[in-house]
Parts: sequence; structure tokens; C-alpha cells
Amino acid sequence: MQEAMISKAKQLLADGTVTRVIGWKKGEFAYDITPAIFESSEEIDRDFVYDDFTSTNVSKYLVKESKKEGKILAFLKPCDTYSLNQLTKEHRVDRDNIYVVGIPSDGKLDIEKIKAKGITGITGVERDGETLKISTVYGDETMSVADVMSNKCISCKSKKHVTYDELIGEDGEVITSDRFDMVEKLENMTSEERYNFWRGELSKCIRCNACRNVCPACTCENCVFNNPDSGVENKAAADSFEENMFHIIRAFHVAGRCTDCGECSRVCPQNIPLHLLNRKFIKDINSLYGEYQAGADTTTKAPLNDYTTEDCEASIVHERGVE
Amino acid sequence: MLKISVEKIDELFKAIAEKQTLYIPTDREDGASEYKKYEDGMKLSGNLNTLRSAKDFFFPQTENLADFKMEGKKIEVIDIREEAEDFVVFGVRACDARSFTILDKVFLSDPVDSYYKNRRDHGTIVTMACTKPAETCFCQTFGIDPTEPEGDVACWSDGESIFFKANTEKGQAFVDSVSGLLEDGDTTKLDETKAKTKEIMGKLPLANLSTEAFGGDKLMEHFKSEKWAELSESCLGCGTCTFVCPTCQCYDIKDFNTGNGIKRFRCWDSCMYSDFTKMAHGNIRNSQLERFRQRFMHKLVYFPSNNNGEFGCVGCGRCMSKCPISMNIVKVMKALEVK
Amino acid sequence: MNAIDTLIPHIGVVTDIRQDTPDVKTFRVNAIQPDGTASGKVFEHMPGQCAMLSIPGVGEGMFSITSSPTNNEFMEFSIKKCGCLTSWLHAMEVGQQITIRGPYGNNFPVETELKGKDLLFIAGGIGLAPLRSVINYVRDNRENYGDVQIIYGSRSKDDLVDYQEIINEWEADPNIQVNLTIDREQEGWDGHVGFVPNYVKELNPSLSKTVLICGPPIMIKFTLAGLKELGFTETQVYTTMELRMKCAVGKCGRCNIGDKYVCKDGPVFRFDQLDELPDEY
Amino acid sequence: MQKIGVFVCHCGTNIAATVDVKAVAEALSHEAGVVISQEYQYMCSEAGQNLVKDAIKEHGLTGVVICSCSPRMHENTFRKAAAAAGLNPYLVEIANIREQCSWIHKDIATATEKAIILGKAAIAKVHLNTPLVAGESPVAKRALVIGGGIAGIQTALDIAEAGFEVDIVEKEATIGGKMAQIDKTFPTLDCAACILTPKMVEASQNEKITIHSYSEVSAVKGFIGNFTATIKKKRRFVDETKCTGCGACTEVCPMQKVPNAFNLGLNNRGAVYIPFAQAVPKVATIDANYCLKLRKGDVNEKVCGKCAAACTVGAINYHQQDEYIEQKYGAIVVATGFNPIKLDKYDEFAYNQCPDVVTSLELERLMNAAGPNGGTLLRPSDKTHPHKIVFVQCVGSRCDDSKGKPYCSKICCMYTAKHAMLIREKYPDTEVYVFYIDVRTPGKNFDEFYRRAVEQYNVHYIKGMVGKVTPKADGTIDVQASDLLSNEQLHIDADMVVLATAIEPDKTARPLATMLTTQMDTNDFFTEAHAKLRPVESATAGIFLSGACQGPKDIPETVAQASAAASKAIGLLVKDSITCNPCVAHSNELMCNGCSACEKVCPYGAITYQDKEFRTPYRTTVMRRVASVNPAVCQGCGACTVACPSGAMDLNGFSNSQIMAEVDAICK
Amino acid sequence: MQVNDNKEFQPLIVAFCCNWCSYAGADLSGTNRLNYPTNVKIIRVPCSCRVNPMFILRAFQRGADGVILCGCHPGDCHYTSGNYFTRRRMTLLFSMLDFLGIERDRTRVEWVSAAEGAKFAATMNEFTEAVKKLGPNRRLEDLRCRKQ
Repeated sequence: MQEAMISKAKQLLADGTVTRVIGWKKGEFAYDITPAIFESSEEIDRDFVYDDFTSTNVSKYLVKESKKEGKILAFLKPCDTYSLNQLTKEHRVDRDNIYVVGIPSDGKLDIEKIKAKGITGITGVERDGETLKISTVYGDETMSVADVMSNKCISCKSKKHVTYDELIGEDGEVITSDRFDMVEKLENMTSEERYNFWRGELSKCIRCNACRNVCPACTCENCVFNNPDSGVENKAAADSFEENMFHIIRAFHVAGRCTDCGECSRVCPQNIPLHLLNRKFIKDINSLYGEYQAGADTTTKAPLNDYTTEDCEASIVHERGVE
Repeated sequence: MLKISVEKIDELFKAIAEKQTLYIPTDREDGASEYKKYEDGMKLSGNLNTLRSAKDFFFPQTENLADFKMEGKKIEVIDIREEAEDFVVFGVRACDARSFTILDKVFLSDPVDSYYKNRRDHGTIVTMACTKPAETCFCQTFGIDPTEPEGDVACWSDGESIFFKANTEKGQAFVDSVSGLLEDGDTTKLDETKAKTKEIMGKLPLANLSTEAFGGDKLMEHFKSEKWAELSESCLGCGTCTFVCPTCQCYDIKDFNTGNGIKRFRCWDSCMYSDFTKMAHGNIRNSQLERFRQRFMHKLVYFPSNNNGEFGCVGCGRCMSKCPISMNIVKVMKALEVK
Repeated sequence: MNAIDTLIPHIGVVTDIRQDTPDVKTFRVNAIQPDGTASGKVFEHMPGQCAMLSIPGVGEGMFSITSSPTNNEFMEFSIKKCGCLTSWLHAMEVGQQITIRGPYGNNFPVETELKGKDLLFIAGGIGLAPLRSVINYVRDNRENYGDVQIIYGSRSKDDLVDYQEIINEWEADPNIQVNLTIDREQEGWDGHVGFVPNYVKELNPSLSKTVLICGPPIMIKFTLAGLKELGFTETQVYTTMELRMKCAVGKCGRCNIGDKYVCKDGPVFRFDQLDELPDEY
Repeated sequence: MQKIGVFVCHCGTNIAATVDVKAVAEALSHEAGVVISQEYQYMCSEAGQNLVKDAIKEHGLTGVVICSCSPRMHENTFRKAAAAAGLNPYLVEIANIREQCSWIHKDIATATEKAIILGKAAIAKVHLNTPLVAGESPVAKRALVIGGGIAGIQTALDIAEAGFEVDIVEKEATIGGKMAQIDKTFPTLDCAACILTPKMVEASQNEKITIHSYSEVSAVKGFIGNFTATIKKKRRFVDETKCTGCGACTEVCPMQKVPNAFNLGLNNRGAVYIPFAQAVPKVATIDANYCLKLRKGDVNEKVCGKCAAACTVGAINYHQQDEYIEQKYGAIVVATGFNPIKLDKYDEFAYNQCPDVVTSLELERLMNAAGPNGGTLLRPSDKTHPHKIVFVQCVGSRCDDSKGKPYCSKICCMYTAKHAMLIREKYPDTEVYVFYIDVRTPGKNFDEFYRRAVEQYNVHYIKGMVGKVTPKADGTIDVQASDLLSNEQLHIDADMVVLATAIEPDKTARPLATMLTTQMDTNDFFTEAHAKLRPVESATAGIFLSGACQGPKDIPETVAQASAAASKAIGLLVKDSITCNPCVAHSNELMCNGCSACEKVCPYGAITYQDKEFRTPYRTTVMRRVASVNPAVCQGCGACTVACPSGAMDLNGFSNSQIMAEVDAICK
Repeated sequence: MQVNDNKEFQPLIVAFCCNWCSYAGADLSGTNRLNYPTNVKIIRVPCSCRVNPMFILRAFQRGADGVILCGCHPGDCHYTSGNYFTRRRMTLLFSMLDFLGIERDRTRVEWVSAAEGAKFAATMNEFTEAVKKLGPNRRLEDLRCRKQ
């Protein structure tokens, strides 16, 4: 796949279709891949990479990049295309200035999961089908790919590209996943248990803003949490309330807009399952207002900007689930 | 050397915790480890290092500076500072141990930060030598020997026993206070462990990372480097690197109106944040490039310039594993050292 | 705990407010004595040094102390309205208490390098505020310095800060030469009209002078260029930088430029020192 | 520093009996910024108001808090008083300590405590109040009426009568609409043409009215008082100013097989045509889809051209192009009317198979003297006289499936009674059956009319459903139905079947609603601003609703609504300018993402976007899409402020910081 | 939190009322002298859709024990559609608060028309009682704002 992408990128650069390419760049180790913008074939030959660790969703970079002079080629995985569509819908990107090449993804790996197995001193990772061979300064290890698949890929919702100018490989289908299982599990807990669960998780938050800054739905010119006039500005949680507030407001602001790309949880240095907050909203929206997938198209009204006269009352919250 | 057998470590912890608050690195559910206040039954983490650094003990993420009461045109300042209680931080690695030296240079230089000093005076740091460094480790680049950690008390494990050596007066007092549990031990096996670790250190991918190209005298050369644009292009401007960093110490001072008074507190801030230098008259670092450059220039050039060549990084590798887009100081150093 | 920490402020009380220009007010601040009366200074300082003023809950900001250290009765701050805190300060009434901490930063080297020198002060707009402290310090120790010339300009006559003091005291002082200018012709103004940089060139000051300059960045830039044309060197020119800081003690990291902290190593710099710093100010 | 005056009202004993007003005034006097705190017997009295006015002047107050009755009672009173004393009226806040405190609580201590808190909240808010000035926006003295049916004509006539210019835009070649196609009207049975055509002529002759027939509205911009509409005059290949309507061209046209739309395709006409004899404007139109010359593509080719040759005034112009007119309007009236629904989905009624199954509107044409049969009722198939006619009610109305409409079309019961009666009167030998679900005849003289049909004219009304209509080989039609009252299955051998087809809004209504940013219901009827109190206004200011575009209506109702809409429009047009509510939303461009969330929730279409250039700190510029709120259109609901994730959108008078300050004060 | 003489817990209830229906309804319950507890403090907003989730969180932060939102009945909104947006927003917000383990009875939306003075009073009585049962808000409070 990497080779096909490289030759496609070089071709589109050469024929003038695009002036820049956004993709991923090799790092120091086998896994520390950085999103990067390439402007020449030489750079691409030297650094371009697409492998098991290129999980970053590069859509958000297109907010800035698409406003620059010259078209940019973006390699987007199926899930990334949902983000791009959502950004297009919200006029945050100039879609005409982006050339999207859809690329398939059979799931990315989570280095944290590998390390959590006690593996350290990693000098190389090699994939052989469903087995992963990891060389370390302490000797070699093997493990199953499925064991270290990143969470966002385990609960993959779609292998289908919802927007592209060109595809490499076959397009996939929207798939049904068990992504709401954990939400449901929490819903079935008692209020007290849920409270304790979330206190445990959210109290880990260090307010590094990685979740916000990586989120393709969080592209505000000026985030309310940075705006002294908003009344909720804060930089660090000085109280547990502020930990809660940041995540509630953030989830609410992306409700109906979050495509469930999973980046927030992926980047959280404290491993807080932030995506569960977004998924809770998605699940509620689906069950209360009809199935809705943000980013599936660029025209449908977002559920929170829409209504029907027959919508359920807020009291439904009091009537269902576990107290 | 004084030692205690690994099996008896819980007894040691209990004994310490009886006298003062003890913090040890312990594993949480998700496998990561963090410092927690010791309670009976708590297990010492086997991980190389904690997710958050040990700087929190002396420079917490938020802390109250003063309270104010306002009435009419009058203001009353309330000094809320209290003498800290004695505490012990056990299991600090060599890299984090060095970070205190760096933080001391900032907070204990004139004018002394009393909040930091208060905790520093009352905290005893017990370090623990590394035996299984990770690929992200590059403390040796900054002259740190993970097998010979600093700290008030240094500890080593040879798998069977934990050895103790006091480095400071405070450390000696600590060792004396638990000496009843310690016995003299043979260090043959420990020396082997150390040697083995040193060997691994030599094999680590970043073993040859050098600081030669950096330091206070390289200020303009690096500042003007064209590499910053490429290095910073995918930076998200989040504060992850800053907040997991054991040496980052930038902070903000804010007021919070509780409805019954004003609390002035300080909290960690990050030079990577877009509003870090934003003031009423404007912002001096408007682009992520400038902000990104500031962070690394500070660690690699500005700080050494003001501190006799000492760098503002201890090579703990936290930023390497936690950056959402895997950009880090090592990549910056490697890019900049190429002429 | 009784260790003194500079982050914990003192209380000052505003005892006089003077509207200098439409957007600049000068506040007189006194310390509160144990008996509750307001008199004297909260702390001593040197010319060019600053203080952090704050209204808790509103914000804290660094301001030059515009009164001279030789004034033993009070401190003064000339403050331009430009943000949330300054708006609040402008809305204050006499008797309002504020918090104050300092002094911070370095000062103009009035007791060392400047001693015995001919001095030329060049200021634009609110830029006079930090220089006023030096000017009055020099006037009160007149015997220690050579010629003193002040070139001061503003948009209009109404925007000249401390105008009353300038005409009543400085212009009346036979030992000081004062040159005022405003940007555009204005009724009731028979003085010089024109921008400060041009006026400086017109006046062609003697190269023997040491220059202290403060004003808007664009004015400083052109004036410096003009001075160089006249033959001045950068080592002869001092300026004081804008005050963008939080802790004021060189720790919070905000005013860090290169290896300098403006709050601690500055705000007063000689131009040759600034050359060694990244262009981030 | 704020200088706030607090005035606590006793309201006689209404407040003072349960709230210790002196204590309230005393407590509030210590709040930050309060320079005067007084109490008085009756604040709203002249003496009370003077107290406020004097304090404003004496203390130079920057804000006023009145602790009194509900703001719904006296907010305006105190605002006026403040304005009279030179204080911006929007710097006054009311703490409701009567309706929401003294009247509902009994315990003096707790009521007083609450009153103090409410006062503190008002003080906290007033600290953040900003002076607001109601903007003014000029009104263009011209109205646009979209649709030239009876609704549009009546509205236009009324507006013109009041002295304002009106333009009627009609998409067909003539005005008149559906009423022109109708034969007789219920319940008086007078001839529709006789009452309509004079109105059409009146409209065409009124100096204030301009009729744009064969035209459509292609764009509308602007807002109340200041709309700009683009009207597309479709090319009719006839110069309207020259054509005399003599009809010579229509006679010579060799292409005579064009289905006559006016007669619903029941007969044919020429490619060049005048819809009907009394058409207004009486001008010929060439149907380019059928004209032999125009279909060729190249009009310069020597094909046909007979009409041009026959025209003595040289009005035929094969080169004519669409014309676009841009015009400013102060008010817009929508009168797009209705159409019978298509019956494609109703195979059971054999409408598509059998020509003798007709819709009621078709029956109107069949019975009309100007219709295809010159007024003699003949079967379309064989032009014979029908002896048995079955009427089927509610075809597509009151449906709970997706085939039809959920609503009652309202007019069918009455026009069917009319049809039945007319047929029975003219052709006593014809038997008439009406199958109905129930007969709805509310209206003046309506039920009497229906009863006459049953009792006097012996129309057979059968409560029941028609299951299937089957054309038979002998030319008759088998109507299979159930009689719900006798509970038996019926078969009727009918000669004709008439379907009372549901009516629906015209297809042009939806795109028009988008253009006008007005709301529609799920059936595409325009939604009125308030179902009861503002039935002829749309929620978008300056846009009014006339006739069946708002819901099914008969002629008198339509005319009544048309006049009502006209009077609303006139009420607007007589003003030179409109005063805007200053408590409107506004967007901070520096924070706006241009994401359109606010626009999506705005019920008034008050928000538009533009690409705007912004300076960056690096002396370059960047284009950004940003929202702007039209204060003349915004009504100040605040929906946008919550939809906006960045907080760029805020509401004057109820800003985020004001409400939060109130929350803080209450929770302190 | 207010403490009265018999030391029974007195919750603080913040009620956001839309200007056109519910605020008028509240006025009407006053006019009709229908009692409800002083615990309830009303904030007037133009429409229920003006209420930002931030306001609700703010109230809890500052010490409110319950927050209730009142607006026109669906279909009766003065601005035609505001309360429909409110309904969706609040349903989702309350569901999220519930998900985080915040007691669900601390929040409520109620439609009260200008004529329903009795309903307003009854609702406030009921809601206050419900919150009273829950006790002080501890899960979503800011300790810094807690009253001594």
C-alpha cells in the first residue's frame, strides 16, 4: 500500500494536480509516526510512510492547509473521510482545494498496548500476517496483532470512504460494531457506580488539551476554554468540578458533530476513555432522534440544530435506565 | 551497604508511612503507574517510570497563592500558606531526580519561591536505580547515570534486596529512621545488575544522542534555523509534552471568584499554548512555530545559557511516548544538529 | 509560615487620580499605615523599575513606576486604558484599594553608566511614563549629570502625558531643554508639529549624549535609525520594553525572550544587548 | 466604576406586608457599585418615577435596579423614566419581588432574604448591562405578491387601494389561478368567472399594480422593509406591449395538438395560445415545446412562421429572451395557492386507465360553458351524456398512509355537494351517488346547502368507502363500494366517476420558502408566525401569507385572509422606517467559525455569512467565513447563542456574562 | 444552601423561565397567591433556548442543588421553534449528567404556559421536594464555592 501511495503522490505532484501532500512521516522508532506535509518527490521517497502505526487522523490539518495556495493531496482512511465531510459541512475546509485519495485501513496498532505487555527497549516491529514480531534490546517477542489493535480500530464503524476523489484499493462497507457496549455497560450501573467510575477517570485529567486539540470537531477559532469572556475559561482544573465541566462542555459542543474517530482517547496521555462521552451522545441521538452518523454526508442538519415536533421530552432521562 | 530484602519492602513502607506521608509509584488499572499516597497493601510498581513526573510533589498543577476579601473599596489579603508536613517520595528515577536540580535553579533562585521551597524543605526523595531502561530513555545524553541516581537517598535493587545509600543529611536522617529494618548486605549481585544495565544503556537506540550542538552559545544559530517550520508543522499546540515533563515549570496566575472572595492560584501553563504570551497589548508568539521553538530553545539553549551549560531536559522520554503526533525533543535535536 | 514571598502582594490605596489624556490616567498610590491612614510609599524603587498592580478577581498587570524614587511621599503610575484590568483601574475612584507588589526589574543605570553623562530623553505618547521617573530623578540630582534634553511628542496636545508638569516644571527649569511636538497641526498649539523621529533629526543632538528612549515600537524603530544616521551608536541608547508578564520574578516563563526574562533582566536594555536577543519583542 | 441606584417598592402593602423593604434597601446598599438605595410606597407612581429620575441626575447613575412587581408590568414604565432622565433605558433592571416573592411567600424573614437575593442578581446583571439603541431600518414602499390567483389579486388590490405600488408575479400566462377554472361557487352558485374576471381587470387597470405574468421569483435577498427580489420574466415570444390579444395568431397556428392546460388537458389548443377568453393580460404566448419553429432550434431557419405573418402589430418575436427584473420591496405576500394532487398512486380508482374517471376540477371544466364541451356535461370518452355519476370523497385527503395527505382538504365536501346539485338540476335524469367518510360543512349556509342537495335534489349520499373502480367493456364503470351504515357491499354501474382529489400546496412553494427563509410544515404549507394570533404573518418579519399556501381554504376564507395579509402589509408599508428590537443577537467575528450552526437554528433567517478578510499578526490577511446578524430581522430568542460552540454569538440584554452573573449572585 | 432554624436541608433551586410563557406563568401563580418555597429563584430569559448548558453547570458549581428550565409548551414557542431546540439540548445534557452519575432528579425541564400559574407552583413544590430528598449537591459542586 505504501508503495502505491508514494507513486500516486509523486504522480499527482508531477502532473500539477496538487502542490503538497499530507501524509505520515517516519520517526525514530518503528512506531512514532508524525503527520507531515510533503512538497517534493524527494521528501516523499525519504520519509513517507503508511503502516500499522499511521493512526493519526490528518483531516483536521486540512482546516489550515486547504486555505493555503495550491491544492493539497490528503490520504484519508475511511474514518478520516467522515471527519473531512463534517468539516466540509461546517465550512471549515475548502474541499475544492483538497484532493482526497481514499486508502484502506485494516486497523492500526496501539504501541501503548504493546508496551503494556511489559515490552520495552523496542528497536523494531515487524508484522507477519496476524503475528507481530517485536525486537527489543532485551530480546525478541511475538504477539498476535489482534491483541494490540488500537481501541478505535477494534470498534471500527465503517470501512467505507464517504468522500474521495480517488481510491486506492477497493472501498469497504459500513460495518456494525459493538461500539456502544461499554456505554451500555455504564448505563446499567447505578448512578453511584457511574459517578465513581467517571470520578476515577476524569480525576486523572491533566488538562493538556490534547483531546481538544486533536479533535477534528474542535476547530473553533477561539475555544471557550481559552476565552476569558466566556465565563468558563480555565487552564487547569483547580477543582473536580472543573474536570467535569471541561469534558461535559466539550462533549456537548461536539455532540451531533463527533464522527467517533476515536482520536481523543487515543491521544489522552492519561488513557481516559473520553470517547465514551461522545459515544453516549451518539447513542442517545441514534435512539431518540433516529440513526445519525456525523460526517456521512455534507448536507443533513446536525441533530442538535434540528428537531421534530414529536421529539421525546427531557423527562425520558428520568424514566429509563438505572437510577 | 544497608539493605532490605525485597519481601520486606511492605514492612518498610508501613514503617515510613507511620511517621510521615509516603508516596510510592503504583500501578493503576490501565497498566500505567502513578505516585499515590501509600496505604496498606499498596504494591510498588514494576514499571520503569510513572506517567506523570515527580515534579507534582513540589510544584503541583494548581496551588492556591493567596485569598482576598473585597468589601467596598477595601481589600484584605489573606496569607493561606501553611508549613508543609514532612513527606517521602519513594522510587524516583534518576532522570526525575535530576529534574529537581533544574527546578531548584528556577524556584530557589532569588527571589525564592516560598511555596516550592516549603515542599522541598519537607520532602525527602528516595530514588531507585533503573534496571530496565526503555528505548525512549536518553538520560545519559544529559550526563545522568540511571544506575547511580541522585536524591536524598539512593536505592538499588538486585532483584532480591533493595540497597540504600544516603546522599544528604535529610537522606541520612531518613535512613536512620528506618535503620531498624535494614541490615548490611553484599553488593556483588548488585554490581552485576548495574553492569548489565550499563550494557543495555549502550545498546539503546538513543545511546549516541549528543548535546554537542546545543548550549547557550548557539542561540541565534538555532533560533534562526529553517528546520523549525517542518518540525512544528504538525504540532497540535497541546500541553501534553509540557505537563508530563519533569522540568517544565511555566505557570499562570489566575484569580477565581468564589462568590465569597477571590482565590489567587497558580497553575501549570504551557509555552505551547496559543494564549501563553497573549496579553492585553497583543501576543509576541503568534504562530505554533514560534511557540514550538520556544519550548525546545528554552531547554536546549536558553536554560543552559543561564545555568552554566546545564540543559533543561533530563531525557526521561515521557514526551516521546505521550506526544499525540510523536514529535519530540529527540527529533528536534537530531534535526538541528545537522548543519 | 512567615517566609516573605513576593507573590503575596501589599495593599496600596489610591489617593489621587489625574486624567492626563483622554485615555491615560495617573494614579497616586500610598501605603496604608498601621493606624489605617494612607501615606508614604509601599516600597522603594529605582527609576525604570516596575510594580505589579492588581484588583483581585479582575487581573494583575505590570506597570512602570512613573514617580521618581526621590519622591518620598507617594508613588505614581500613568496607565493607558487598553484592556480589562486597565479599564477597571480607570473606573476607580479615590480611596480604592489595590494590591501592589514589587519593585521588579532592572532600572536605568542612573547611578552608574549614566552618571556624569549628557542625557537625551526621547519619548512618544505613554512612553513618557517610565522616563518621567528618570527625568525627575535626574532633576533632583542635577549635579550628577551633564546636559539634559527632552524630546517628547504625541498625537495631539491632548495626548501629551503630564502636560502640566512639563510646562510648569520642566520647561520652567533653566537646566533642562524641552522640545515638544505633536503629529498634526492643532488649534491652540504654536509649538513644533511633526513626528518624533523627524524632529530628533531636525534638532540634531550632540553625539556626546546618552539617549533614553521609550514609545511605540514604530517610533522607536525610526528614531533609532535616525540616531544612527546622526552618528549615534547602539551602546549609547537605552530603552525599556513592553511589560508582558505574570509572575514578575523570572519564573512563570511568559516574558522569556532568548535567555533573558524581561521582568527580571529587563525591562531596561541597551540596544546592543537587544541585538543579541531573538526578535520576539 | 458603576454607579447603581436601587429602588425598592412597597407596592402599598402588596410587597411590604411580606417583605421587609427597608431591610432589602439596606442590604442592597452594600453591594458593589450601589451608590443609592431607597424604598418608596409606589415606585410606579409619578412621585416614585421622579425619585428614580432625580437620583439618575443627582448621582449620575449608570444603572438602575427597581425591586418591584414583574418586569412584565412596569419594565417599560421605568425604562421610559430612565430615558427621560437621560439614562439609556436598557440600563434598567427589575427584580421581581412581588409576583415572584411577596405574593407567594408568607414568612417575612425568608421572603425578605429571597428579595435581597433577587435584588443582588439584578444588580449583578445591571453591572454588565450596556446601553442599547434600537436601530431603525427604512421601508421600501412597494409590495411583492407572489401568485396571481384570487388571493394574490385581492391582496394586491387592497394594498394598491392604500396607495402603495404592488407587483404581482404569476407563473402562468394569465392571472386568475384556480378560481378562473371553476364553474360555479358554493353555496350561492354564482358563476366564478362573473365575480373573478372583473377583479382581474381591476387589477390590470390599477395604476399601482404591475402584473408580471408568465414570470417567477428567482431570488430574494434582504429583510423586512428592505427585500430585493429578482423576477424572471420567462420568454413568451410575444411582445406584451404590442400584442392586442386579437387571437389571429392562435387561429393560424398549424400545431393544434397541444393539450390545453387551462382545461386540464381535456381538449387541445394551439402552440400559440391565449389561456382563456378573459385572460389578463390578454396576450398570446408561444409554447416553445410545441411550436414548430421554436422546436427546430434555429429560429432563423425558414420553418412555419405563420403566427408572425398573421400578426398585424408585429408582436411575435422568436428571438425573445428571458428577462430579469430586480426590484426593492418593503413587504412580500406569498399567495402561491394549491393544486390537486397527482393520482398516480391511486390505481384502485382507475384514473389513469379510464377517461371517464375525472377529478373534481376536471368536472368543473367539463361543466363550464367555456370548457371543452361548451357547458354540456358529456363523458370525455365518447361524448355521451352520463346517467349515473359516482362521486368519491377524500381521495388522498385524511390519509394515514404515504399515498395521500394526512389533512382534510376542507373544500371537497362543499364542492361535491355543489356538483351533485348542479348535475341534478340540469340533468334530472342523472343519478348521483356520493361516497363519503363524513360530510364536513361548517360555514355560513354550508350545511343548509348540503341538506338541499340531499333533500331537495335527491343526491344519494352513502357513508362508505369506494374499494375499486373498474372500467368495463361496455363503457360503463363498475364502482365497488361498501355502505358502512347498512354494512353491505355495493356495485354501481356508473357512467362517470368524479374524484374529490386532495389539494396540496403548489410545488413552487418549497423552493420559495427556502428563498424567503420562511418556515413550512411537513405538508409544505407555509407556517404562520402564530397559529392563533398571527395567522397571516410568517415567522420571518415582513413576509405575509395569503390564501391556500398556508392551508386549505375556500374562496371566502381565501379572500378574507388575502385582505388580512394586505392590511398587515399596509401596516408595514405606511411606516417610513421600522424600529428594531435592540435585544438581538450579535456575532463576534473574531471568534466566529462560520460553521452555519447558528443559521440552522434561526427561525427568522436573520443570519447570513460572508467571506471576510482578516489581518493576521504577520501583516498578511486571511479570508474567513463569518456570520452576521441582521438586527432588523432578529427577534432575540437566543437559539443561536447556544448552537454556537465558540461562543461568538451572544445576545444583547441577555448576554452570557449577564446570565452567569445572575446565576452567581443567586447561588452566592 | 440555606439553613433555617430547624436545620432541615434547604436546597437552592435555580429556575430559568422563558419570558413569554413560564415567567408569565410564575407571575400568575403570584397573582393567584399560590405558594411555592423561597428556595426557588427565577432567572428570566427570552426563550428556553437561550439557556446554555454552561449556565446550568455554573449554577451547580456555585452551589445550586437543582436546576429547572421552564418554557412554552411545544408548539407554542413565541419564537416558533426555540423550545424544540431546548428539548433536544436538555434531553442530551441531562442524559450526559446522568451518565456521569449526577443525580437525575437535580435537573428538569417543564413546559408551563402563561395560564398555568397553578402548574408552575405545583411544579416548583414538587421539584423542591425532590431535590430536598436528594440532599445537597455534592457531585457537581465546586468545593471552592462551598459556603462555610
